[in-house]
Amino acid sequence: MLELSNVTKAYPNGSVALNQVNMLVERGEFVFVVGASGAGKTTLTKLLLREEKPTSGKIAINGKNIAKLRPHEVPYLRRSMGVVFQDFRLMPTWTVEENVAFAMVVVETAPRLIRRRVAEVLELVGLANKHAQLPSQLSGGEQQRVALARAIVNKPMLLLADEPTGNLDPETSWGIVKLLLDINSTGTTMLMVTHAKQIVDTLRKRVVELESGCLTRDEKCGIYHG
Amino acid sequence: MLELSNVTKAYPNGSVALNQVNMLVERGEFVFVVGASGAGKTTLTKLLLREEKPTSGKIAINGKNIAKLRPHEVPYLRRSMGVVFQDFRLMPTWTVEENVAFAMVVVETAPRLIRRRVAEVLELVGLANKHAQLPSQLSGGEQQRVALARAIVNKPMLLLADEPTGNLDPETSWGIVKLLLDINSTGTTMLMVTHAKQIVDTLRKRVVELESGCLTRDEKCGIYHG
Amino acid sequence: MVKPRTFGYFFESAGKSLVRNSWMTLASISTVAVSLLVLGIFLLVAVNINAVAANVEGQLQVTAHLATLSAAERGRLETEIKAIPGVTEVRFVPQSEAWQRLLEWYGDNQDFLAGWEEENPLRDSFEIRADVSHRVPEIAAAVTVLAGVEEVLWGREIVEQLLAITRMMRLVGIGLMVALALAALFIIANTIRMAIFARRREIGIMRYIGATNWFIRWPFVIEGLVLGLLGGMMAASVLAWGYYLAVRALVQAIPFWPWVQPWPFLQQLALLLLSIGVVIGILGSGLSLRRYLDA
Amino acid sequence: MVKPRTFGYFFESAGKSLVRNSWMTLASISTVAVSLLVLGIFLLVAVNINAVAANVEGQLQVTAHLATLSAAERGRLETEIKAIPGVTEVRFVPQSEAWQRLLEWYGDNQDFLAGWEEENPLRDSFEIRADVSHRVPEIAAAVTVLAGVEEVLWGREIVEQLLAITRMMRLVGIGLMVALALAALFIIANTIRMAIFARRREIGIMRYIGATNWFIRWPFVIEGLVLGLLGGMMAASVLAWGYYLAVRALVQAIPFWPWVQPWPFLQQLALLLLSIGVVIGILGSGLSLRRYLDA
Ligand SMILES: Nc1ncnc2c1ncn2[C@@H]1O[C@H](COP(=O)(O)OP(=O)(O)OP(=O)(O)O)[C@@H](O)[C@H]1O
Ligand SMILES: Nc1ncnc2c1ncn2[C@@H]1O[C@H](COP(=O)(O)OP(=O)(O)OP(=O)(O)O)[C@@H](O)[C@H]1O
Ligand SMILES: [Mg+2]
Ligand SMILES: [Mg+2]
Repeated sequence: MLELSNVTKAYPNGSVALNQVNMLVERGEFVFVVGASGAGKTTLTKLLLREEKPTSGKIAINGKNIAKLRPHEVPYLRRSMGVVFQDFRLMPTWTVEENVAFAMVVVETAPRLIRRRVAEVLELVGLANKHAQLPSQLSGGEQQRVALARAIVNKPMLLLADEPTGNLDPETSWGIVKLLLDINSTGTTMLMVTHAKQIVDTLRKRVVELESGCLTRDEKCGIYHG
Repeated sequence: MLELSNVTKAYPNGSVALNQVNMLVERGEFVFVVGASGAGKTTLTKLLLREEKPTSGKIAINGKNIAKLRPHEVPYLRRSMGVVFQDFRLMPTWTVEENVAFAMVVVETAPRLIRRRVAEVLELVGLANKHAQLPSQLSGGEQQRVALARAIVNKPMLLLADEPTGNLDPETSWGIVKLLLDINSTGTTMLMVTHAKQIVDTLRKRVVELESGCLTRDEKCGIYHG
Repeated sequence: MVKPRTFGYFFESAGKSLVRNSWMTLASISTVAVSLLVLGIFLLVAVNINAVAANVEGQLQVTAHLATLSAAERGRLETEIKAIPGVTEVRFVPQSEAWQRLLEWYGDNQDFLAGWEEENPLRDSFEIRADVSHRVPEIAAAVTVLAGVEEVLWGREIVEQLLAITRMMRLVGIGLMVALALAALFIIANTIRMAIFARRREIGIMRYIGATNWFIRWPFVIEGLVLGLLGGMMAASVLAWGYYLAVRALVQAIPFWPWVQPWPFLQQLALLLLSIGVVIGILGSGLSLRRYLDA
Repeated sequence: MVKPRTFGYFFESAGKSLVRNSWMTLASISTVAVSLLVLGIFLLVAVNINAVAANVEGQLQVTAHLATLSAAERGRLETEIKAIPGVTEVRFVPQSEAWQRLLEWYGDNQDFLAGWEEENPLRDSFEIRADVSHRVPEIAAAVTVLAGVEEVLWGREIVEQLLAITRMMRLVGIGLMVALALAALFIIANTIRMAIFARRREIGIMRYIGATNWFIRWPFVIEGLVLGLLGGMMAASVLAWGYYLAVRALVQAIPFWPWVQPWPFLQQLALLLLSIGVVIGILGSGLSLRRYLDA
């Protein structure tokens, strides 16, 4: 499903965010990516989304080398994933509903289906009553849940979630994690970057740890360490 | 130091973020503000900063009703506080150093002193080697620490920190919390909004809990509950 | 290829964006309108100046004084003159008519002419007009050598000065129009670029959600079209209304001036401004987007 | 009141911002430059047209044909004419000079005048000039009633038409300049507003950090000044260079035209454009900020 071979990413200013990372994720796996602040976790998701290109190494998704994609093929790669960005990336002038719907509009779903599915997903993340508000009228945690709703609305085959519970209280966090587990159980491969020790330690899923850009740990049924 | 009497905040769209909140914070206290996502924690800090005005009720800082401040007095109120915003609010075209220095430039500190103090604070938050980078070249946690550095650089008498460890791994979080405790011990009053159960439960400081805008709990030596 | 119904979304999205970024929309539309208005005003002035130049030039003529000729000889001569390339009109002026004109010309001072009435020192002549004024000199030269022509008068100096002036007026006018048109294009395109620049983050977000370049571009192109159309319409209406009033006032003030009538000229001008607005609106936004697209 | 050294910071901050937002800076400067350039070009044209109008009007005169007068009577009459309000110049033209002029006028066709040489039917005359051309009619009326004046010629119809035309040229010219100046002001101010709009979030951040309104405003005002200055300089240099070359070419092409010489006129024009740029730059950014300031 997902394969990184000797992936290195050095940003133009010289900082090396990822260093010779190798990693293989099977279809349907649930992987926690952990590591200190600045370890390279977000960079990893950016590479998978082809927001950045690796300096060296190869990234294959479903056997396809995404570094070799032509510009016009990139949107189709992105549509096959759902992403919760660390900085949310919501459209500031669009309502919650419109933000979530956009992921479906892009793949040209019928408007009737969009309406139904968006309402359903907003219900799941607990924002049904905020559907007509603008992101600036939401709390931090609510914005994060909108970003999550947009990421899952298309039932993507790969879900990248960059600290999806960073702005959420423990209780709401658990609700979201249960949602992610449900989605994972329907076959979606899940890559979740997180600092939530409690969640990682409780779920005992596969854990990948980055330290200053190097992959230092990769355990089935791992814990957060710390 | 800080007194809220019957403070209610209803946003123009009708959502009531705070409802008849009463609260008294003494000089030098360390207060955790906890509560579910959307409970009104950020709204509370916005009111203290006079980013928003309360719909009703009175907010006094050092005995002064801040709702009555005239526009030209507001900057001086803000200078007396340090704020870590939940969305960081860093200047995108300024380097880390310039962002932190700005809080000192505003109060017209001598450039020599600024340079020394900024270097010192960046060292404290662990970003000394990133001083010349732009916010867009930092990881989420690094941006959060820049925001923190800017908030403490002037040794404010009141520090408002809105989830200052939301994007940080537990280890880095603890480093930051120790820093905040140090600052608090020099007399700075501290209001920290957080979802970090572990930190709250370990420190056993005063805990204020909000639930849908109402203050439901205010304990000395409290724990997170949740 | 997008599905047809997605175009509905593009229009809806463009409309929402225009309304929600209303401040930017107003700023852009007013810049488009002001630029096109200035362009239109100067086009009006240029067209009127051109009309004056054409009017002046149209009055230039070559006068050929004739020897005493028989009617047949005169007819042959007239045919010969008409055969000269560029000659459009040949009018015979008998000496009696020339005398009448002289009397009119002197008006109240006819006593100067006293004593001449009987013998009329003037000759018959042909007045010859050219299709384009700058051919007047060559026509004069061609007429001079014809048999039966005693003398050719065409005011070499005056004609040459006038032609120099009208040519200069046209050159300067065209130069100014081109400069102004380029300036208007530049300013409008620049404004649209700035409006898009202010939304570059949003464009990035759309890309990361998997929108194709054309999917992002369409609503912007439609917005550009609407901006250009509305701006052009504002400019055209102000211009049409203003020129209509202006001509009404000016015709009274200077009746002998060859004012260009509002219709159908204003209609063409309005169409021109609208087209410019729409074309730059579309191209400006379509092209400015490129910086923010591609992977 | 800020400390003096803080001004150093304002300049530094403005400079950095201009460089870091280089795209926006270029877009703004070029809009300022293009707008002022257009304004300048049309000012040049307007000034030249005005010079032509003045030149034409300056040649208007009233000719008073005299009865046969003694030198003393003529002297008295000249004094009386000079006393008429608006008269600036009175020149005596004896009948011999008038005859010479007639000969020149007829040029090659002098045979028409044959036989008149001996008796010279022309009279002595005064040629009278006015300080402002529109007083020509009233001066003519005043001269007519003086003793010793037989007849006054001033080409009522021609003069009135000419005056109507030059007045119209001036009116249209001033109208266009005002319209263009307003358009330029509007476009420049609008551009600066858009540039500030794109940075409204940053302004909010500064406010939340405790910056006073003036603390935020100063760097923007300095930026506005620099934008206006650079844009104005670009416009002024292109204009000066272009006009210098243009006049050189035009003087050769149409030597008899009263071209306005480049110096010192261009200097004043450059100063004007620079001032406009600087003033709108400062005011535009200073005022646009207001929307984003205050608590
Ligand atoms: N655009 C960039 N240009 C230069 N350096 C960058 C850029 N983005 C990230 N970095 C650097 O690369 C390193 C890894 O960044 P990354 O965002 O991947 O960290 P992270 O693991 O997501 O951290 P966090 O938990 O704080 O979000 C950091 O040291 C950061 O400063
Ligand atoms: N500008 C606004 N306009 C309208 N409603 C708002 C606005 N800002 C916040 N709200 C609403 O007010 C409530 C409280 O928001 P607030 O940001 O204070 O929550 P919070 O406690 O900080 O939550 P979180 O932990 O998710 O950051 C939320 O329901 C939110 O939707
Ligand atoms: Mg990150
Ligand atoms: Mg909050």
